[in-house]
Amino acid sequence: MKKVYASAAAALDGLLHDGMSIAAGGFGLCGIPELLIAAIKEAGTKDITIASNNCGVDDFGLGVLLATRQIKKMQSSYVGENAEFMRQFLSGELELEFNPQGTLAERMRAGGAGIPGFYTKTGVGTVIAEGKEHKDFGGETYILETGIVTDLAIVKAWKADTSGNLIFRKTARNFNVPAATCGRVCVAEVEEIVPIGSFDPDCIHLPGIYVHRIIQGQHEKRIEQRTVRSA
Amino acid sequence: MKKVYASAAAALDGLLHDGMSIAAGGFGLCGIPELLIAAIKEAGTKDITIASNNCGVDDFGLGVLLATRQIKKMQSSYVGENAEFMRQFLSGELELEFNPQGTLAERMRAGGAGIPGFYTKTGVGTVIAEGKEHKDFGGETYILETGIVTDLAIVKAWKADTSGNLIFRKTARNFNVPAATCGRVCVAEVEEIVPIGSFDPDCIHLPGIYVHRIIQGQHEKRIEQRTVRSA
Amino acid sequence: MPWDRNQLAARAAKELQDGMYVNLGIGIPTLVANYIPAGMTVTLQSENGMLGIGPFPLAGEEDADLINAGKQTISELPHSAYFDSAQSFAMIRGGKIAMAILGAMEVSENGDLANWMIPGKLVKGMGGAMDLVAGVKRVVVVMDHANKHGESKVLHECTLPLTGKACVHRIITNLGVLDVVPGGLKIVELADGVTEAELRAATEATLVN
Amino acid sequence: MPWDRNQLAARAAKELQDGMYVNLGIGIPTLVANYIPAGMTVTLQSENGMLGIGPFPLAGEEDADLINAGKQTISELPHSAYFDSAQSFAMIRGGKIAMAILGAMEVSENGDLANWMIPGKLVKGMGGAMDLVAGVKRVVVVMDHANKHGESKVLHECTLPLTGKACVHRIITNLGVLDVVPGGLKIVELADGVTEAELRAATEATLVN
Repeated sequence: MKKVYASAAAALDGLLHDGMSIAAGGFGLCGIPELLIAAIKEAGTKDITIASNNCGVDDFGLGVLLATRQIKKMQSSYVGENAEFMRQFLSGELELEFNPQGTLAERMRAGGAGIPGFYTKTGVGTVIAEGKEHKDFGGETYILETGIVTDLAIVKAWKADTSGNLIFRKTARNFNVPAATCGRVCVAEVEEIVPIGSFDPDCIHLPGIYVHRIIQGQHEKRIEQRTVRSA
Repeated sequence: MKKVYASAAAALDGLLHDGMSIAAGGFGLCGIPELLIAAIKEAGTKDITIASNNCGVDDFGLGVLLATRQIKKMQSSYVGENAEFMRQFLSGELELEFNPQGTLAERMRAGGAGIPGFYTKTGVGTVIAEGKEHKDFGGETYILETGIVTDLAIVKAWKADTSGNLIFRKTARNFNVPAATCGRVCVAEVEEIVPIGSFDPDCIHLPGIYVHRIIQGQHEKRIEQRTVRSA
Repeated sequence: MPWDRNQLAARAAKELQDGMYVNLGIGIPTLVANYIPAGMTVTLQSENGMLGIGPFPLAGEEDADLINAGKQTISELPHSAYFDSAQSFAMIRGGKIAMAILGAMEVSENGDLANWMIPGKLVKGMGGAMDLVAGVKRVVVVMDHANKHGESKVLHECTLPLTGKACVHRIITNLGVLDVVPGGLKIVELADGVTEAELRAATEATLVN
Repeated sequence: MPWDRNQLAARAAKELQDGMYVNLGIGIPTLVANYIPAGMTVTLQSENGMLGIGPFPLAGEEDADLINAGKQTISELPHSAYFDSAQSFAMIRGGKIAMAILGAMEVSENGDLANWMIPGKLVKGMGGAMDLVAGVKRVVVVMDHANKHGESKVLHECTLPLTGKACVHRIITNLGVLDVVPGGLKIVELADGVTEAELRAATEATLVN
């Protein structure tokens, strides 16, 4: 069974449909599946619900799917870097569900782990808790959050072996791991595909069982805030 | 702040008391904190509740704390390798709470992750579900399981750096990671302590934030079922 | 002639498909690994934290840190990956494993499974069995059709405490292959030389056409 | 003279203890890293998946794969470790982080914190702030005592949507240091040259002795 595909378009073939849900990895512009996002733009899939911590910037990352009006709803924790996002949201064209960042990560992990609901104290007493079940454990109050399962997960890793084992690099790991696990199908784009046996089996960040299709490609890897110190 | 201690007894100093709870890593005899178990035997701490997948064998692993009658209760998934366990359990001297293996692992992870309860379909319709809250999500029934938090976690890793970062080897990782996270204090025994900077920061299995004290020592690493193939 | 242990394992191996991730239980299910067709990639999961179980090691190459869920020494493969127990059962519970092939004490006609305890006898624990049958997409049971007293293990209702309810999809016994379908069990295949009448006579559960 | 930004950061750095794992928010809290006393080991967590934040990189050494929660390029240290976002917030929610030092728009006398949205203005999202204040053992707020209209940000009750209820332990402002105690806030320290009368006059919240 071959997991390696020739292009992002080929890897997404048969997986896209209007009204679908997608979980996307990345934090800000770090570790985002930029090639797969571009291919979804090309495919023109509409009314997508996307679970992703952020929504890119106006001309990069998930922001490109805002420009083409392909996104119906975002499940995010922070969307502050994107003027078009604000315009669409304030005009009612775009739905937005805010999640505390850790709740969003855990909801993805839970969905991937067969856990439909879990309790957290994050957000108790805030707008996030409104309408959610409250329950006491050991004298403290927690709220119920639900697992997220999506039709598709798109993630970016550093390297894959041909069996789909993935390794990530530094803080580009971020949401890619929980997002990958919560998709019914997961497509990964990587900087390099290597033969099986290339990885230390003790150092695989995401086992191939979670990864159905892989592509290799050139990544822009744009830096959002370039900060340096003097020598 | 120094995390490295000279001996198992020194590393446990001030952490033990009668009636305490302990989470222990290991699967069967693989990856068990054998030196810390021996030190707890020497300390003579009584009425301990232990969350551990197994309870060792009669003369090794947690089994040595059965011989000395230091264990009040076990939270386990499989205890079949231990005659003294069965004797104490059947005579009513030892309490036993069976957990499906994955539920036990997730209860430890949840406890360490600030999640006091989660829903799972594991055990629905079985004796495991009796007395537990049932809840439907998407038309399927799940049961509520609670997070485990213990006074102490004892784990065995392959290597530690002096900041407490741990790496494990092959299937000896098992319950050591979730157990380490659910202890209010975690003590780790390792085969080798190395300077900081020795590990690839992308390949650390358990960051040092979870690990409060470390010892290095000689391990017996007994094999439970030696199986080989012919050349 | 009913199938013997190796024939049972060989028959169960026909359930495998290329690219599958599979969990094999202890006993006859473990033997299924010997019958994976050449050229087919099947990745075996060990619930103690490994994907890509290799064969038993050569003598002298046993590693205390490398065991399967039956605590036997094993070896690794080029695509193997290790992870912790919480991650292992996250993938099991999350439905990432395509199939589990497990032994059983009893199976009922609606797919209930009992394979972890006999009241009044020593109770060893369910280990990972309840998680597997609740989470894995397809559960195949491999067992003898009758117990040692000659009584059917394929029942209207299980008498032993359950491992899972309505979780079994297919039953492979020494007499043949049965599928759990609405209303009861359906005969899919007969062991070589076993007649349908013999299978029916040996089965307590409702058989439907 | 009220404390300036750097004096505020220096004062906040006195909250640090050897061996602590700490999360620093964006803005003045980030500057606290510049005032960690020599010889003290403090490990900074970045909620996007890192322990052991190092300084900004040298020009030419920026790495798109290595950023902090403010999306700034950073560097790593010898004891750094990377992990995914679910693991990162597992340690935050699980109380493994000893202290968070955060900015605020408003704090109330019972420790309620508002720092993520102003209704009617652009709403960017709470990011990890709600998780941090709910999970971290000790929450220290660093902020100016008054807003740009000269109104107290230390209030009887917050007027803005909350980030967390009763979650703040200590407030460090340009005028001094206040602790959340039963019944209100207690003055712990005054900024150099600020009188208690000045601090009281600038504070809406109940001050107790």
